[in-house]
Amino acid sequence: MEKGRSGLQRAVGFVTITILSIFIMGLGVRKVPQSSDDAAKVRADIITIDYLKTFGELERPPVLFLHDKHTAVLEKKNKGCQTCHLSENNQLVPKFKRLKDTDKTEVMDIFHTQCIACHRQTAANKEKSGPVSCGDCHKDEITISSSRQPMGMDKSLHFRHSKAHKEKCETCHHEYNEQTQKLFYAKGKEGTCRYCHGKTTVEKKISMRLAAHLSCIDCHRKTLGKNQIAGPINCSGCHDINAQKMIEVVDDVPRLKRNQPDVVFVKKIRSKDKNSTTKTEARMNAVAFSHFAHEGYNHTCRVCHHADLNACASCHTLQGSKDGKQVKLEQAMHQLQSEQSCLGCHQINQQEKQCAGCHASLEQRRKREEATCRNCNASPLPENTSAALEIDDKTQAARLLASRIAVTATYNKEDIPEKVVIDGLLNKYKAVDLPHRKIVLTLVRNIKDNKLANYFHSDLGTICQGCHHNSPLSKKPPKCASCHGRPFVADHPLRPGLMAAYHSQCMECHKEMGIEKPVATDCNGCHKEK
Amino acid sequence: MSEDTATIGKSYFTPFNIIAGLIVIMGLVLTVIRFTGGLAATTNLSDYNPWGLWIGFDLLVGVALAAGGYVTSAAVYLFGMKKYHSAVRPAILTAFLGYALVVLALHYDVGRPWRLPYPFIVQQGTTSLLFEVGACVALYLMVLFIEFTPVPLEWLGFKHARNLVVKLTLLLTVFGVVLSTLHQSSLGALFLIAPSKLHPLWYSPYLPVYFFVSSIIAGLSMVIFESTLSFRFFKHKMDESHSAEKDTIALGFGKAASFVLAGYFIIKVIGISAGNQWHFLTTNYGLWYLVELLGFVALPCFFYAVGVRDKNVTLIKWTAFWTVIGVVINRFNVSMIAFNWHLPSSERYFPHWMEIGISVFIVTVGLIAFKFIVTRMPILYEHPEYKDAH
Amino acid sequence: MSISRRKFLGWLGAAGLSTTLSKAASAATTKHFTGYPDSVGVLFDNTRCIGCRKCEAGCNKVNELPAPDQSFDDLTVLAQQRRTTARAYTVVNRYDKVNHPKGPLYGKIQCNHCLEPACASACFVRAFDKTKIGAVTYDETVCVGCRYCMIACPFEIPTYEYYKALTPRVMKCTLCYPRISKGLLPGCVESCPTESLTYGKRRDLLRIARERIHRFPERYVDHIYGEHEMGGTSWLYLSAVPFREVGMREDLGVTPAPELTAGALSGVPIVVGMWPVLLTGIYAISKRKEKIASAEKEQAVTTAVEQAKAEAEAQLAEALAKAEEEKKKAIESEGQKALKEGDKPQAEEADKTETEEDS
Amino acid sequence: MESAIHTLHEFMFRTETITYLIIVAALFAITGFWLFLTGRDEE
Repeated sequence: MEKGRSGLQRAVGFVTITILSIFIMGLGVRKVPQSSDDAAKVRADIITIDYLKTFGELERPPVLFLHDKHTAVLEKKNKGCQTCHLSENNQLVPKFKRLKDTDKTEVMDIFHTQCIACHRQTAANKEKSGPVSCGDCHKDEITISSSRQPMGMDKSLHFRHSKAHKEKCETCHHEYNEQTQKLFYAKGKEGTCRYCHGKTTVEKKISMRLAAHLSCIDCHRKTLGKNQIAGPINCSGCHDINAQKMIEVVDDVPRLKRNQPDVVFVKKIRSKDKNSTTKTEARMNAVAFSHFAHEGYNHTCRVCHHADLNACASCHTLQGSKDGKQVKLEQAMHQLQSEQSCLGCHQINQQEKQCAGCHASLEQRRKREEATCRNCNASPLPENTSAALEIDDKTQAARLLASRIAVTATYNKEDIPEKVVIDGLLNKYKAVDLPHRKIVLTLVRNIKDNKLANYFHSDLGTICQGCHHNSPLSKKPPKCASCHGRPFVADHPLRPGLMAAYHSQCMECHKEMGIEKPVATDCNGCHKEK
Repeated sequence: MSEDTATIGKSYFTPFNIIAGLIVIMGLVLTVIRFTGGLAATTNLSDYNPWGLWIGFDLLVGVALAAGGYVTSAAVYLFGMKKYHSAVRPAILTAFLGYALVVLALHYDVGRPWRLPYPFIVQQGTTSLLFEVGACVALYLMVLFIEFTPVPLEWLGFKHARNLVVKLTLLLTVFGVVLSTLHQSSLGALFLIAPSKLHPLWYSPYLPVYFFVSSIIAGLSMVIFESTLSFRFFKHKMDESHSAEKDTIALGFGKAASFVLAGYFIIKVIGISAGNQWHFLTTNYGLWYLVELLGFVALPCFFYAVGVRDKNVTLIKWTAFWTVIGVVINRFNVSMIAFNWHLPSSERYFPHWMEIGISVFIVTVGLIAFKFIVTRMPILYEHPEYKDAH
Repeated sequence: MSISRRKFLGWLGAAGLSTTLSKAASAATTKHFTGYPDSVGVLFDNTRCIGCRKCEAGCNKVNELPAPDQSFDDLTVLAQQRRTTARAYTVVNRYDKVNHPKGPLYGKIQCNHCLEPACASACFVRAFDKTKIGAVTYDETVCVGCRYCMIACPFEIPTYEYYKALTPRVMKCTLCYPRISKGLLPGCVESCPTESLTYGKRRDLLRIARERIHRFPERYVDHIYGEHEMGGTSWLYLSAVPFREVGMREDLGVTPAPELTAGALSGVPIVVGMWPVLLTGIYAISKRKEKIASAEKEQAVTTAVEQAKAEAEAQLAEALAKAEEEKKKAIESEGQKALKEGDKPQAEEADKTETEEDS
Repeated sequence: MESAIHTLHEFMFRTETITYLIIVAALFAITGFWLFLTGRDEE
């Protein structure tokens, strides 16, 4: 029995240890976010400290550092950016307390000793301070999410900067000289920063992020130092969505001066090299393009000029080239998914409320009629005429543009039926009087000021096709019921029945156009009770 | 409960009788509510939780804990371990009562209990594992009944009939083991069809194997546990050989249980590995899984081993009790706790007190029947006329 | 019921017939079953649904279900997430938090009428039947009420009349089996004002769904829910957002329900076939061991008995010799008495040995 | 003439039904066979 007892003791010990270890493990696992207000936080100033990634796998989760929280505290204590940032060439380096990421231990030590030391000292001064233990900085669970918005310069902001700097473009714009390895300013060659400064630092070209933070903030800071008005120097000033909305917008921005054309033919560029073997000429007519007008439609040049400020065709050649990533001129102008292409951008315009009512139900990739192509690829004057008149391309393009009619064409008011009686559900409701004429006139009125829309609806009856689809343009299109009858007809599996055709067309259009009444689910909003 | 309650001739108002009587009265009242108000009146079952305590406890646990019948009879009659002979009859009795009560409990749980024979006589859903379970439980209940009949026959003195049944022992035992293998495993296999509802730590293609192996563990532990209780309460009913073999049985069955537990532990770990479910172990469910695996599999395995090596029967008895709880927990996990884990807590199931009441009532009925039989029939002792007959 | 019973009996008879067996054998388990070729289904397109609950009302009417707690015109119920109940075969839920620029989306829940229904696979009285037309029907005349179908259904569709004491039924959408058999539309489809529900042959519905995705790729996620989920369902779904955002489980996998249990079921005949062999074998071995042991024991007993006998004989001889000696001294009658006494220890000795061996 | 099998469920129902019948037959057969096999052991 003595032996048995010792075994029992051992066993009891084993139980205790096992159960304890299970629960200790469990405590570790069950750790939940402690403060609920942290959980709901979104901030624009989160900097993820994960620099050690460059030296191999992280041993601990990265630290989320709230930059503005720190600058705010420093400001109260009248301390500046130098508290954390070193300077080089009279510029502050965005890195914390160092100029370069040298090696793993050094970078790690800089963070650990400096952060913790400061937190300790602040705590010693009986002030609110940051964490000093590992797990409080290196957290597994992310409780704060980033609301950081990308920042960029639009025409308005650019104008305000150039005005402040008295149109001295060289303050910001520069080129790089490979030989002298120095920056220089080239007049007339200014482009957006991003043409050179990419997402990541490549050799001599620092990343856009670094460039912006070095130059913008440094300049803002120095200007502020001179007690002058300057842009923000904290994170949220630029990257918070609400702060972005506060940025003053100049409505009437004068046109940028960068030698851009007013009108131009979008076409193949004649090779300057006379020995060029490519003889291909575009088969379609060149498109006359109003560069001037489109400048007004967009906030930045980058919207179209995504890589440089040269003509589209300089990269996007007819056959495609390496510079244009093999995107041919035709594709560059017509690709639907692209925001830079003509059609892509026009398609985005169709999502506007006044357009979407009809366009949302139109298949985007549908085959368009040939006539549609001619809207843009219009025939120029016959060559001999233009030659005889000694008209150059520019004038030709300007003439073509001027000849465009941008007015939505509709039938005479009296030819548009005032109301259409819909009486498919007479067994349940009274007939519905569809205010047909009112609808047509509203649609036309809605796009009255939209040049793009007007131009593309200038053929008589085009606007009618928003509802009267799948039938030829006509003053008296077939009735809905002539195609839509019983639902689920095997021959036309995609064709809805009459009830669904009416309902989905009305409701879809109302939804897209933001017409809230009658609510789709309110039957009596349209159908009067019998 | 106390020893003298069993002594005939004393007052009927013993503590056991009073408590049991009250429970039975409550059970009868609840039965009336169940069959007049429907399941909604007595249970917390819902459309999300169609199976509750009556399946989780009465069926799954009931069948698992009645596994002692086939385990013991197989050991004694098939594997020739005659030294455990005195354990056979109590085990068979427990199993028989267990299965009978399982079937009784099912009458409460199913919507139209009088249709319970339908799967066999009206329309056979042969693709259903429940059909297999039903068929096996029904047949095994019959087998157990026949295996048990020598007891009342001896009691009643029907010598011929008794000897005839005893001759069938081998056949019945083989048949019993086959049926038990099938339905014990199939109870686990019932949940194979719901991989989207059972937590991945518990769901495994090995579920039938787990259920079968753990039923052996449950059977072995129940025999030890139950003989402990019998010795405590029906000591005076035991004959010499039963009293004497009691410790031998504990040591032998403890050794077997320990070894089977070890194997069970291994296949459980293999199941986690095969499904690559390791990452779940760090969640709350994982923690609970570890409690089950370490606390109720690894731990009793170790305790049994220590008990057997040290010949510490007390430890073995307590471990048997612990293991039985472990099996109960396992069945609860599969059928209720880890089942529907994906649902929000508002839709999760917790038994209604009346469900618990019915379960308690059924267990009580079992205890009463056990007591009735043990105090009258040759279970814990050998009938003088049939000594040396085996 | 009687038909299926006859069918079963028919099978019983046919079990031995080669036609059946060869057919079954030709459809080996590796065969891929694609469901009834001309079965019908419904395609739900959540970009069209306006959440009007007309389908709920239509369903309620054609199935003669009890009136709902809140009228079908009351759309405030959409604020909470509902599921099918014994009084509603179908419900519509609103999902406000979806990443969809055009506002909330709606989801419709009802029986998906799986090609390989888990409920049918799980039912032990075959109360569920996947009909040729596509509907999964339920036969309340055989249902025992075990509710295993509800456990099995991955879509959590079947519900139960818990409140009925004696005649509770499993309640679920029947795809309006009686109506579609007559060529009518299912109640919900018929009452949908926007054709969010498209009724047709499943084959055609898949084609329609693909065509819609192809024509409006920006409108839909590129997935037809139900094409492969749980082996495919007769109800198909198109969605503007990932399906998990509109309350549909994307983690169900594509394994048809019967396949989940096929392994366990295939174990049954093997156990029945081999267990008796194995167990009887073990029994025979242990029996043989016992026999050998008892033979050895017998031998040991015999030896012991012989030894005892020899001893006894020696004693007897001694006694005899003694008697002989005494004989010389005593008279003849006394000598005979001594001979009798010599027998006694011999018997006693033998008895003793035997009991020792036995214990 | 039964029509072809289109679903796994139908297939399994048919095969399982036959399997169960075979099982029942097998149990009787194996018992009988054992008796036949050991019938002369006593001699």
